[in-house]
Amino acid sequence: MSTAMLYGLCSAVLVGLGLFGLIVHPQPLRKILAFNLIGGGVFLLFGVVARRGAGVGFGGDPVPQALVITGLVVAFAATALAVALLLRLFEQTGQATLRLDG
Amino acid sequence: MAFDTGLVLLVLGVAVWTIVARDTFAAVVGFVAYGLLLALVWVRLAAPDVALTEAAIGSGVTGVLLLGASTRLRRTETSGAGEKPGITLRLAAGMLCALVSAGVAAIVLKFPEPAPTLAPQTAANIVATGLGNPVTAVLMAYRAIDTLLETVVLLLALVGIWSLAQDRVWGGFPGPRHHADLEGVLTFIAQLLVPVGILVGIHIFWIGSVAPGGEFQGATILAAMWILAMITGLVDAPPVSRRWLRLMLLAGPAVFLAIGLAGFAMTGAFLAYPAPYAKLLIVTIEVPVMLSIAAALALLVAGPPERRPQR
Amino acid sequence: MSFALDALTILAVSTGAFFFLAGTVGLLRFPDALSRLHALTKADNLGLGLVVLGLLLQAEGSFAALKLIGVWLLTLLAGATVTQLIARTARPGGTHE
Amino acid sequence: MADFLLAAAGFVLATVALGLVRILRGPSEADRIMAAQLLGSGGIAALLLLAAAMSVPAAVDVALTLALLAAFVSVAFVKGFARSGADGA
Repeated sequence: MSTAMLYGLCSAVLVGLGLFGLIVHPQPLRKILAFNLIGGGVFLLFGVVARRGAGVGFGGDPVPQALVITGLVVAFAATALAVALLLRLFEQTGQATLRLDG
Repeated sequence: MAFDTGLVLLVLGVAVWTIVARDTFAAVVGFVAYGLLLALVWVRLAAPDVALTEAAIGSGVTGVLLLGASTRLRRTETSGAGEKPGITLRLAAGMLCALVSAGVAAIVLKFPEPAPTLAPQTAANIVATGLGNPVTAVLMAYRAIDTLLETVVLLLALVGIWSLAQDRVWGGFPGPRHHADLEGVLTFIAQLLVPVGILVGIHIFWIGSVAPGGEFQGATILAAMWILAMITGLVDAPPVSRRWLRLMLLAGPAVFLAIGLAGFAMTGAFLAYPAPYAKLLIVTIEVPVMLSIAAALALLVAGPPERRPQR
Repeated sequence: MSFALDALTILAVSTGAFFFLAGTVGLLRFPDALSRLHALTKADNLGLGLVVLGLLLQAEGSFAALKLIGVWLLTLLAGATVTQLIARTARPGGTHE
Repeated sequence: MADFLLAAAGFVLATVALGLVRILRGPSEADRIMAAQLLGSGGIAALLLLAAAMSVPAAVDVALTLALLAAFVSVAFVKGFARSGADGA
């Protein structure tokens, strides 16, 4: 098994783990954390695709690498918006929960 | 290979910790460690540009954002206990997620041979951009439209956050006012760190045209230094209605768009650079884009306005 | 000459790695937070310092060397910040300023 | 030489990973932060060693960024700590 493949399998586990956290954690902040964990796994998959595309003197295919850089920044923007919404919810209701009856 | 196996196990261990930790604060500590280890992984995958971005955004700035949220929400920590899903649901979720993981793993194992790649095309066209770093060339030329849209996405997220402000503080100062540390140690550290960090940020930006680095990485470091100055009370966050701030946020996308439109006149296509001026135009775009991204990132962390504007 | 430099690098890096080991053992075995902090700062300052020293001997050019030293100094600064935190929380009387 | 440096990177990473047990055991949050701090400096040392072992000079820039951001995150830790402590008092 190649090194790239090893990291590919790692990304598969990370996606599953993050998804699990996203489903079972009741607290929204933990869901945001888990979502970022999934993001890390997906980006890693891109990194593996890039690594496998190494050639002509490049260590990896620069196109997926560039996409990951864009993705990381957008993921951060989404996280910041989610956190702001959560803090506003807390400010408004005194709770940080997604329960409808709360 | 032994090194990589160990690194993978470590990444997975920290990821498990982030999910199972009882305390949110501890989970955030785990997440920061996760980002740090992923930066190592990116170096192993021969992607130092991504490693820089991961170290700066994925670990550092996201970590500080989540850390701030977890301290603010600390009192709600125990209230969620009753909502924990039952064992059946957790088991079902575990099985579903194992299935998803197995699916992704199957895709990884069935990747086509030889691997599809755009590296030769990038190598063939990089000369025309005048850049030495293929990733920057892709970001600024081949996929420039992505980069342009991304700067807009950051602004949209910022508008979204600002719109969460209450009416009475509309246009005011974001976040709480931090006061300089009485004992002076943190203030001293920040005073040392901020100028060094600004130098490092500019360095990372500047080498981005020939070596790993670039405007995103540089901008994140600059943003981190601004946030540092804010949370240690060295400077206050500006009221979001300030004109210079709005101009700074808009400058990057505006210049990018203007040069993109000028591409129609010069070469007949959007975001096409005439070859002799390609590098000059790219640098002209990159400088304001970096400043805009840095401002946007810092303000995304600072959050919605919470204090009334003075005037 | 290059052989002697390589030998010195191996010596410094090995000693640095040993300090990381010592720091970890201290972090796990020492009974209270303050002595754990003591173990940690040794690993941080000396472990990384020796690794940097070893790599300095292999550095190509003065700018690369400068960056290596910069990394070490920044880590020292981070360590100082954490030390400040522990001093606040572990000190009798708690977190009051 | 490259093999030795890679092995050293692996060794440092493995030892600081052991220290992560402290994150699991705690008991105080200060202990958890100390373990994270150790992982930080160990990770930075591993990056520097990787940079030399794999001949990727850019990895030194990654280490520089990490060191800078680690200092930044620790200041935020301390500030957040002081605030939550003040809330509780």
